[in-house]
Amino acid sequence: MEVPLALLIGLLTGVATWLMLSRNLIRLLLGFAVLGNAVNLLIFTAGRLTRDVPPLVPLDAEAIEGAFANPLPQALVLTAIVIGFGLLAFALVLAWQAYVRLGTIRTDEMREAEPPGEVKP
Amino acid sequence: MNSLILRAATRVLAPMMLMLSLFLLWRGHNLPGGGFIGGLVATSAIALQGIAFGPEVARRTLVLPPAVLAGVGLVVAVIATLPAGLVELPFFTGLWLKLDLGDGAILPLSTPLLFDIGVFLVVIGGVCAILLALEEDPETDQAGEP
Amino acid sequence: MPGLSGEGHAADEGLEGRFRSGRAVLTVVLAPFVAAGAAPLLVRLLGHRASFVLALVPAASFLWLVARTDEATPGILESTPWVPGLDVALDFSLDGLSLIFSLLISGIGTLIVVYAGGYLKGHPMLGRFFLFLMMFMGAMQGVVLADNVVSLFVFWELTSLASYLLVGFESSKPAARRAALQALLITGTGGLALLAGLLMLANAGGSWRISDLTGAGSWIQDDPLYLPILILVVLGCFTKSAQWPFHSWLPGAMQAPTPVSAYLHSATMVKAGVYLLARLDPALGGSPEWLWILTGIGGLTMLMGVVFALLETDLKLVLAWTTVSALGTLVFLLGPTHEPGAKAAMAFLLVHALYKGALFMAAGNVDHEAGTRDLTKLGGLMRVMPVTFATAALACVSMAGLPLGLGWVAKELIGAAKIALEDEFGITVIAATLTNLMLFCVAAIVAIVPFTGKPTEPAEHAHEAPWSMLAGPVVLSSLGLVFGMAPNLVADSLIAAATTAVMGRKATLDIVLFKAVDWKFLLTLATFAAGAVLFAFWRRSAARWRAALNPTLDRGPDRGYDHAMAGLAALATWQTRIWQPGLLHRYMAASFAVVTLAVAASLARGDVRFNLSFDGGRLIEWAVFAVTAAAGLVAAFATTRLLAVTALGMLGLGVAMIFMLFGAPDLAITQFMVETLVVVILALVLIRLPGFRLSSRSDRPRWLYGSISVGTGAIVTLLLLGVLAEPFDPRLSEWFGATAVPDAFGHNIVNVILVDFRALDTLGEIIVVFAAALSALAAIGIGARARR
Amino acid sequence: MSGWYAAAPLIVAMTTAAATTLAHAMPRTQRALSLAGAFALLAASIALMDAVWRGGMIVVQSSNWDAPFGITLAVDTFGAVMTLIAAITGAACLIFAIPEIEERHRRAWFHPLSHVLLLGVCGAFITGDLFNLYVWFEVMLIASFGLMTIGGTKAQTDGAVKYVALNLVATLLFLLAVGLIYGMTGTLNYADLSRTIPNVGNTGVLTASAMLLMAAFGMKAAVFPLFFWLPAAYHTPLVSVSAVFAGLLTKVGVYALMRAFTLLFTHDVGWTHEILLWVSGLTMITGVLGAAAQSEMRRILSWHIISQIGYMVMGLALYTPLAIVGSVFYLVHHIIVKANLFLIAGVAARLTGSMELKKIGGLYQSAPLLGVLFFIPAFSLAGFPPLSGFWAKLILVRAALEGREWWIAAAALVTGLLTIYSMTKIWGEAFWKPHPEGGEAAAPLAAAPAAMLAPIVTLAAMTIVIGLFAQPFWIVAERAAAEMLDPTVYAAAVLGGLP
Repeated sequence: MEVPLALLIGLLTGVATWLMLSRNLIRLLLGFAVLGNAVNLLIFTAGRLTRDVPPLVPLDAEAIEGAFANPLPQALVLTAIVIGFGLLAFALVLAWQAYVRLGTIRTDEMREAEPPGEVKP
Repeated sequence: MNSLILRAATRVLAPMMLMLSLFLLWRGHNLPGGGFIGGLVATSAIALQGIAFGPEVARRTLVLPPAVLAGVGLVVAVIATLPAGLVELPFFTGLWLKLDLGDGAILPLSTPLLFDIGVFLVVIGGVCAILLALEEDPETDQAGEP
Repeated sequence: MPGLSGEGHAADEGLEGRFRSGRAVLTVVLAPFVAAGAAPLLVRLLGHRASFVLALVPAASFLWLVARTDEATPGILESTPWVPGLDVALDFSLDGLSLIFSLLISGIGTLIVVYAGGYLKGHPMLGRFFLFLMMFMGAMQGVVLADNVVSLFVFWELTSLASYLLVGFESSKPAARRAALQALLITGTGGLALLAGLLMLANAGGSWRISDLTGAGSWIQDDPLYLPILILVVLGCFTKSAQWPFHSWLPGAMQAPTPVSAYLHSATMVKAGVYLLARLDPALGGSPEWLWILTGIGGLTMLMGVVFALLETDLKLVLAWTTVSALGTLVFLLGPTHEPGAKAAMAFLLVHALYKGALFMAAGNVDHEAGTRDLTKLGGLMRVMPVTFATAALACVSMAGLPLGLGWVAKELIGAAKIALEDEFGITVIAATLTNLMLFCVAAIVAIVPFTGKPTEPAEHAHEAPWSMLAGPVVLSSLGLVFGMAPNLVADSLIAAATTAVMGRKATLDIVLFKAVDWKFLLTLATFAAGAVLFAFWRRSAARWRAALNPTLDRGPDRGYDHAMAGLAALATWQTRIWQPGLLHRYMAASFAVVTLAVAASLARGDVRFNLSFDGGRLIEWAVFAVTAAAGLVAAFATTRLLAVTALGMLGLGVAMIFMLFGAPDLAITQFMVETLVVVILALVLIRLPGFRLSSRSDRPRWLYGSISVGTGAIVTLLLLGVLAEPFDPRLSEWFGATAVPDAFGHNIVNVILVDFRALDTLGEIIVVFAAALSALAAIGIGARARR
Repeated sequence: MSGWYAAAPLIVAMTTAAATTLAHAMPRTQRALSLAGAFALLAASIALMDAVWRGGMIVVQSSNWDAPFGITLAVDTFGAVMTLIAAITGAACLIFAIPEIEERHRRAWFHPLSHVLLLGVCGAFITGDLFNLYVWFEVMLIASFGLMTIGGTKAQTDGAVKYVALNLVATLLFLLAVGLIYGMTGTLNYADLSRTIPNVGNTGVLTASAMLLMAAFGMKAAVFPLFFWLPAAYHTPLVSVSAVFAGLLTKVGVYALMRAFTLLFTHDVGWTHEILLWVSGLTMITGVLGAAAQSEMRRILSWHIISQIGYMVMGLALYTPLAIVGSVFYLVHHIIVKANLFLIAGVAARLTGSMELKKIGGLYQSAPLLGVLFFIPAFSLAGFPPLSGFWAKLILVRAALEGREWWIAAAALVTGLLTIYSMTKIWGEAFWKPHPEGGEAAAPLAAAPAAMLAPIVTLAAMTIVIGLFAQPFWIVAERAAAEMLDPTVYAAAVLGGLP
């Protein structure tokens, strides 16, 4: 199922890009969330898919008999999920604060740091 | 949300979820679970409390301010990296102390477990800090400049 | 490090033998820097009298140098390591050429320091002034004594920097600030060209020592890089020595206090370019390019400078323009690379430094005591300022080239040089003669106009300057007279020695003060006469000339500088508007587009195989994929918040299911929990943002953003399929499976990785969670809440 | 046991972050802990530098699992130098912050976040594992998000939105690249990667993944055309925050680029490094022109970060021993100088009331010592001899000329000239020009707290020392470059006898 999954990841990436190009900050952050999911899936897939058993050694054994799912990408993705969550949570709070302070969530109306037309020699 | 049902359910659910989170933490080394998942379950319990009874109640459950709780967790996690130095092993090396409780039952105490407890606390403290800040009344806490 | 050691050193073994390990020349260079550091303190302690203490430093150097005149012809070489890794050493060489410059720097420097003490007496920033001035003095000594391309450049740039600070000394005047910047930018431009040129030269020659580069003959002219090197070096020298069209900064630099004008902008710094041309003459000179560039630009500058001098009313500017002219003359004389030219250049260098230094100081006295230096307002100062008048008149004798002054000697030598050049450039003789004629006129103006006639209003309040301000002009102008009458005092020891260094072979000088009444002598007399006539005309109609000529002739390059500055600002603003419009969506679009294109282009750079194998799959898998894809599409095009949040939740759930289906229960649980929390937080945030729809209507240009999105998605799919075509290396996974239980005592391999094998990642991860919480609190500004 | 030298900076920074959190309710204790932590970090990084210098590369297999299975901490000369310089910058900016930050800033977790930031920076320099690098990048990033917003002005919020949004993209690009590279090689350890990457058959995909990594690091380093986030945000936060950002954050990106494109991806230098060369030239020119268009001190300085990043990338792109030395030297010089310039801008604004050049002036009269302190880093930045920046530029220009890359040498020189233009603009306006509101409007230097001046003086002194006594620094940079250019030594040190 790698090929369909690759296509799905591509689709999600495209969708996320589209969202991130939005002038609406909330849509942008939705895009980040979607892209995060796409990238996590990609790492997971890049470690090769398997329908074999999960990487849990039976409690009475020293090692798993036969093939098992690749545990390393799982650990990486787990870390990435958490980090992505931390970043997203902060970004959402920031979006709220942007609304409180600037009165808008549209990024093309946020012109405080680089005011339009003020670039003069 | 002042739903009676929610409050009643929370009264039962929250303690159970907290117990569950400890269980997940404990078994994580051998079965699905671990400090992070456990922490998230505990966080959900506290978030639920916050929604049902208000953030103040949730803060009381946490005892410490959430950010400080996360700091405590970080201290615990950092401490777990150090004992290896006492026995001249590299940074973060896992050390195991298997306590024989009699009857063949063995209680394995280890720095990885200590570390996982740190993870557990940081997750609870950190995520609760954000959630509770968001649950609080937005009108009263605009401390920043206009 | 390959290529860093100078193999060229071995090429000239005779040179090595001359190196001394002493530190004497180094001391000459560094002592002024030490004095510079002490200057503010000295001024605080002694007031303007600090100048006498500070003047001891150049005076001592001067005396030491005078004592070394005999050794200078073979040359003294010194080397002190500095950054050996880069082949940079404080190499110094004292030969005839350095000696004449170094003597001027220390000798005139002594007088200038004393003069400045009088001129700026009581100035609140006198300490700073001496700091900059002494720093300049050391730097200038470094330029003319350095024997290493990099250390030469170091000192070269330091002189520009000191000049910047000194020109802008009266910093509250906008004109001073503009002039300082102009000088810095023009000489800075040339400096960077020079650096490139010197590095290329050193690279081609295989040595960073100038004496190696110049001692090996004109080998460099066969190098394909000769012309670029020549142009770069010449650019550096021309900007520094104010050659057309880079001259405009020099008149501007007259904003500096007069001691600075006298010292930096006539006697020493502006001659650094001339010095370097002379220094590199043995290596670079002798080619047709060298001849054309130097003679052409030098001649043009020489003529232009003196014409503009005639049109000025400000005494200092008159002198400044004649300095430009003199610099042009020096460059002009170095062009032909023959002995008469070099001799004439060295003689004229000495003459000019003496009379121009004296004249500037005299002009400073006039300005200081009469309160103005406007020629139209000055007159009759002779009686109140007799000594100043005498020095100015004496200096002008040299300037005009009249007999008895040293100028006469220089003029004879220039005449000889011109004749040697005549076959190739008849026109230059005419240019040089014209310059002489006009220079005579300018000399007359400077010596006569302010001092004679009826005393004007400023003259009535004026009185003679204090002795500290008279010492300098008196000494310099008298020296001009002494050397003029007894030229053999300097002929061998200075001029011939310097010529020897420039030409790379022994040169001698036979000066005959008066040869015979031949046509050359008659021509000279005719020039004087024509100059006198010109002066008479000037007295009557200078105002009309100025009115007529200034608008047409004046200062093209100066306006060019303004245009260049405005153009730079316009270009900067234009490009910044393009790159940095302040709109996040454009930044995003550019970033995604650039990355996608770069990655796509790279895919074409090598072998690419894709994994297109397909195993059918289970129904449940297809269903989960379809739901996830659908959720993604809905999230992208949802217009209500509820729908978008739900879609995001579904998407997360779908991803969790995929993890579950392919053997990752821990991931699935985590993903599920996290996604729930994301939805909760999202909902809590959205509640606080009333009245906003998730409209995408304004997200234009749609076709462009759409294609960026499709492109990004396609690239990611292709990359992943490419990765999957590569055989997988399972070393790590197998090791984890085999080690988890026996060595790490855990059965959940993923958890063992997280808390043991790669525990450091997890530590970082929880720190992210921890800091995310603090950062969120910081953003809300409710960090105080933690007290409760 | 020497391995603990490598872990010590991380342990110190983590402990300080945690301790300052716990002491949050006790302002004086928190401040003392924060400063103590900063100096402890400095001490740890000095010890690390010393150990590396004397004993060669330090390798720790964290948790005692052999490479490439666990996470390796590997510190060579380059890593140790960067750690040391990060600790110096961190300490300087934290001292400066003491009088700058107000109680509400402190309450907004300034101290813990600062130490988390330093932790992330040091972690990135110390680690020897690609995914672990990602983690440290995120640690640094999330802390920078928080620090960016402390104070909460409108401009800051706007700047933070752009900063956050674009950095989130960079983060995911990085993660994407890590996933792809792992999928092709099956490993994450630098040393292991440097051995396995040449065996990858799908070279187009490999190069494309490298390009993705280059884009991710390039975005962090703020190279053309991915620098948008930097000028949008760097002029908005607290001065001490912007100074530490200006000094360190982009340089972590440069560090990562240098690691990745000396140790890992050298399979197609004709493509990757040629792109880097173009990028570096355009970065220099666009950055310096951007600065020329500004009239606010920190915005000018921010654009100059970009142009200076161009120089560092240029050395990497030229990829000769001399050029790499130039990059290392440039990094060290630049961090010190740029952090200092931001601090000085902060003091200048404090004395005159604004960062806007049009609104200020008169410092030359009122605070001449500040003039000296500004002049040193400003003209060092512009590459004036004999200050530190001169040597950095000299090495790079020489490397370019020796490599016959004429246009990049020309770009480097022109950029130097335009840097002079900008620095003299600040000098002319803020110092020379009289204050537009009259004589008394600019306060004397004594009005600035000593805690603000001490770090400025120290950093300026370092600039002079590097300039006048460049040889020891050259030796260090040369050794760092030599190690970087020989990946087999790195690989052998980490992997030992493994094939």
